[in-house]
Amino acid sequence: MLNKLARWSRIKSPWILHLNSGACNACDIEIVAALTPRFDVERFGILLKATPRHADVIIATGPVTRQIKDRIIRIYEQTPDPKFVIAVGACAMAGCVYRGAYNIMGGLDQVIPVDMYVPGCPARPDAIIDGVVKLLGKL
Amino acid sequence: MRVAAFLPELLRHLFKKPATVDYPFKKLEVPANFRGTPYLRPELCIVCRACERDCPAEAIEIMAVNEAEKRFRMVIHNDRCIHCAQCVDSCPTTPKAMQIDSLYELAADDRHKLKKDWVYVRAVMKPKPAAPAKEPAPES
Amino acid sequence: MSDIEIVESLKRDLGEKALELTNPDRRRVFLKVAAPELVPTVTLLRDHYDSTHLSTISGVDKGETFELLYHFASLAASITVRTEIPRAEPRIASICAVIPGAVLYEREIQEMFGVTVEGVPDGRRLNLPDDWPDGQYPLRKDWKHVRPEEVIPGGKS
Amino acid sequence: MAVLRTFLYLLVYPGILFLFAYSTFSEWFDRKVYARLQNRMGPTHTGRFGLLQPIADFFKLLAKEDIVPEAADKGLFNVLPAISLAVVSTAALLLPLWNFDLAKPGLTSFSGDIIVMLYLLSLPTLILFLAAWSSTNLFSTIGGARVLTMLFGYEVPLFLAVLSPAILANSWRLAEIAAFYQAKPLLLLVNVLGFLVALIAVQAKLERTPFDIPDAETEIVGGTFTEYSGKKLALFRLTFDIELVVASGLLAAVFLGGFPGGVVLGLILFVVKTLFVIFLLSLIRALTSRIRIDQVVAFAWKILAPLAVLQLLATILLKGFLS
Amino acid sequence: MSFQIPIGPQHPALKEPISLRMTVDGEVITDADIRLGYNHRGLEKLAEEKTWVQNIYLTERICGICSHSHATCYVQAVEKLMEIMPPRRGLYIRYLVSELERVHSHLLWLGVAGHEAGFDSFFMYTWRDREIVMDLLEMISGNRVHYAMNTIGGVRRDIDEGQKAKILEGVVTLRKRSEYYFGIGANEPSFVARIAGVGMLTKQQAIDLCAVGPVARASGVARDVRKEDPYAVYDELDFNVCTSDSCDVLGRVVVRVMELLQSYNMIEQMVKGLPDGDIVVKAPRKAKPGEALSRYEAPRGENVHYIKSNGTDKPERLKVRAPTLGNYPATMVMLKKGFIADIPLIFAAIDPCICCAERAVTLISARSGEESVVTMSDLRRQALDRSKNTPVKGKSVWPF
Ligand code: SF4
Ligand code: SF4
Ligand code: SF4
Ligand code: SF4
Ligand code: SF4
Ligand code: SF4
Ligand code: SF4
Ligand code: SF4
Repeated sequence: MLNKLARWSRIKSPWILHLNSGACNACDIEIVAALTPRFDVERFGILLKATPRHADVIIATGPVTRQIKDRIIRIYEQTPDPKFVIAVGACAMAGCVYRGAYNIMGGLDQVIPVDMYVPGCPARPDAIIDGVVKLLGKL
Repeated sequence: MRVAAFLPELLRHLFKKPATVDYPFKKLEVPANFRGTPYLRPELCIVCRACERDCPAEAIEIMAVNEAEKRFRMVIHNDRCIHCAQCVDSCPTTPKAMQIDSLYELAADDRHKLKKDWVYVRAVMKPKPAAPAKEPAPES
Repeated sequence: MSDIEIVESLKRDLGEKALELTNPDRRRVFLKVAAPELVPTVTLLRDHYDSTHLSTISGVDKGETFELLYHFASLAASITVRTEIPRAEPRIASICAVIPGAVLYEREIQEMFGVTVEGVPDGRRLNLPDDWPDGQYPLRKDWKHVRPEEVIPGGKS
Repeated sequence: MAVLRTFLYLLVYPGILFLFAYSTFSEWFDRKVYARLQNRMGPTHTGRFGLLQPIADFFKLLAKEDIVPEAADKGLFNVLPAISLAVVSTAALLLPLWNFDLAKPGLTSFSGDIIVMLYLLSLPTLILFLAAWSSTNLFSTIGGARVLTMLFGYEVPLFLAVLSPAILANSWRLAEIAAFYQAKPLLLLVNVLGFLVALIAVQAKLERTPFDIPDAETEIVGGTFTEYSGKKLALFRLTFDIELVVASGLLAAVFLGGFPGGVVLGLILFVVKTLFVIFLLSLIRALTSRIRIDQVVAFAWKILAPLAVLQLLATILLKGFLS
Repeated sequence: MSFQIPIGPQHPALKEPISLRMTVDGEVITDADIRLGYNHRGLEKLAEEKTWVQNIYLTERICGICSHSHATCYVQAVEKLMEIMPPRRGLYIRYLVSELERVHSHLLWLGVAGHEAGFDSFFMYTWRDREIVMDLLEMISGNRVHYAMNTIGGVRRDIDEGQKAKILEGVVTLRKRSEYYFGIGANEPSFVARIAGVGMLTKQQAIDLCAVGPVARASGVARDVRKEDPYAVYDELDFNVCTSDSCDVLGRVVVRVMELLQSYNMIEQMVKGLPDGDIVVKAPRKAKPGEALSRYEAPRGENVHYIKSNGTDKPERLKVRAPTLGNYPATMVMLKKGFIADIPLIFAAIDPCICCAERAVTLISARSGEESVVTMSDLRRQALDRSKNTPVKGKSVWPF
């Protein structure tokens, strides 16, 4: 019973933390666009939170630059359990056009575990919503 | 300077239908020439590797499975693809062996699920009306 | 002043010091000077050619030498001042005293090519990560990056 | 019987259960209005019309891991959320909701309860400051300092504005004040200015735009709550929701004539009137941009306080005139 | 009491990673410092290993807001190196997309400025209307952000009559909305109170520090590459360079809104005067040895690409200077003597695209080390020292 309640509330109230690990901005802008009237993810109870302490889902973009790698790990560890990670865009999945550049790690899953991949360059706001919905469906 | 200059606009919208689309329950339409996901029509491919060479994101891989039988394997890594359609532009065959559709909701929980591959026999170059593509025009 | 007039005028003002002066394209002037002449030339451009705006500084690794290009912009033309310094002793004087906005570009050159810019007001680590090893200059041609192997979660690649 | 009654009063209505339900409802209402003003939908898919959204948030936070920063003052850090919740819940009991039977005042209606109420409403702010301080996070500390700075700005205008109707009604008891204005509704018009001042001060007290300075996320991340997570965050959020209800209930009781008519009609009036106040608060939130801390203090002292004093003078003059 | 607060690299005001380090005295900033590098990807080096064609897409992904700017600037330079000239229709379409992109970028920025000031309704409304131009761009190019319209020698997609009509229609709505926002922006007291007189940058400072784009123009420096160095179609178009003399954030808002209106005019001129003909010419795979300097007025200011070719199918050197980079020295000046609450506003007022700036190397100063972080009361220093040494999970010192 309690478990069911917790599961339900978790599905209904995913608060997200947006994390840019060296992306080109486009994916980030599209994430922000998903908050605005046209896509309005608050419909699903999704709120953008400022600190990892309040977040449930980390939505990360970018190929993970060397400089930011440690911070990504730190933020991941700061987020209270249960937590989920969505990698948005080709960068966060596999490094995109930057594959082979000296200053990137080449994708988020090289650094922290990822639960859902959203392809696109940039991923459209609706594709991002689709990714979140699929993640929630998995719970 | 007026106090509460925004007020009329806000109140007007209180009674208007929100601009929100009912997304996951109603799919959005994409424009006609939307750049979605590239796919291969293996029966047309002549394995010239122009797409592989021009792809900016190393998303296309062509491997020889059996050189003698002219069997090849092409993998499109959708996790790397940036949906630029350069591969379509670069493909020298008519009709194009490389094409792009308008799918974009591909989210998956495993990168392997994002790969698509084809194993096929290399198509014979059809006698071309124009000059054979010695130098495939990447920007046309 | 058109770009052709600028070339003529520069020829007069610099004389021998202009090692090379070309006008390859509309509104593009390339001027080559020796490294010690850089600061005086930049001052001249700023004071008499209205080139107060430094667009950027580019560096090119030419093997034996490094080429530095200072791209100025003015209403009349974009003047690029080019100078070469030997790889064995990569040193160049800072132009920050003349153009304060140059500091970032000079630091970029320092970091990426290992060129010492003498007199730059702020010489700390730039864009490269904190754990970047000393003595590695990524934009030098002999510097190569070895890609780490990509591990896709879930095995097989 | 009396015991049962008190028990019901504390636990069901208007006690904990009702308070919980109604405060989550008002958070939903606030979010929904705010979203609709912005041409968005707001919470929609959690329960009918998204009504259960705040409840889902609450339980989600309860079920989450609770991290206590090592550097924090653990005792204070842990206990403060519960205290603040207790404080605002107590304040809620003072609302003249049920027992406004003037002849035999209950436990929670007494002369001077309006003062106690204002005092109780100030406490969460101080607790917030302590909470921020005890988490020893840089952003929290800045947030905490801002909380205190703001407190000195809006508290005086709020007191003046709320007390002037009380002076006119010649009572320090919420139920009596409400009864006074029910008898003479026209006199409510005198207090319009005070109502506006109090509305703005309450907005500041609840730290909502344009006064969301202590937890301005674009400036200082999570502000006072930066280090709070899980259960404690849930309690703090509930505190704020209840505070919203209590503050709007207070305004409704003092400025809008209270909630007469027994349990059922009283409840309906309570809901309508508080929702009206909450709507106005949401409107202010949508209408303005955040102002700077120095501007808040200047605004409070240069505009709000003089206006509140004006209201007070008007009330006193009127009172002399009436008597 | 003076202490330092770190902002970023993960900070809600900045959608991109960057680390600012402010020394503050109470609520007043006394010194400012930037640490870049969180977004540095090593793109200039990578470009040397990619072909001319692949580099179009690489430069496009320097940044996702004015993606077209970098790609166009690059393509302009490569066309010079290859000595080809795109057909006029191709050029018109290319710069039509440029102006549409400027519209999308400025609207985005207006919203962000509102958001930084805590004026979320304004943000929501501008972004809602931005979707109009996003739809137009998607209709023309097939992608909302990375249009991939450019190719060496022209553009990849043509525009038909129906699309032309839709663009004109969209521009009419957008113009109406922009004028309305102008009224709001100039009239909402709490908003104006936040931006007037904030982030001052005098004209002389703007010139000395080589500021570019709207930042320079809001300080009265009429520097606009489109007028100064009219590339491609810009000498055929009728437009003004918008400037403001107020030198503060308000001026930057005003300049951007006026530029929006100019862009609408240019879009209409280009759509109506779209010439007939091809949209692309065939380009060789290799460029002759040589060098080219290309300048382009991106939404945020002057964008510079310098390309050296060695005769192969790959560039010898590709140097990119993004506008935001050019504005950092000016930003540091603006931040000093401001309030903490103004940091995001001032910073957002240059409309930073950190990703761009970082592909080029820069920073004003490193986060030189935590030792100097605190110079406050003893108590606070102890508290911070304590938290500095705590393990990751219980870390209480922000930022991560
Ligand atoms: S996936 Fe594409 S759009 Fe997204 S951040 Fe990477 S390069 Fe930019
Ligand atoms: S010449 Fe053209 S068609 Fe033939 S293999 Fe090469 S690229 Fe392919
Ligand atoms: S669409 Fe672009 S990235 Fe994707 S496979 Fe084709 S060329 Fe490569
Ligand atoms: S370019 Fe076309 S024909 Fe050539 S390998 Fe690719 S898909 Fe096949
Ligand atoms: S526009 Fe501003 S806030 Fe948005 S991502 Fe870029 S820098 Fe960040
Ligand atoms: S300036 Fe900004 S928007 Fe433009 S390309 Fe660069 S990062 Fe993108
Ligand atoms: S940094 Fe400058 S050039 Fe780069 S995207 Fe941002 S605004 Fe554009
Ligand atoms: S600084 Fe940026 S542009 Fe320069 S080499 Fe590094 S990544 Fe490339």
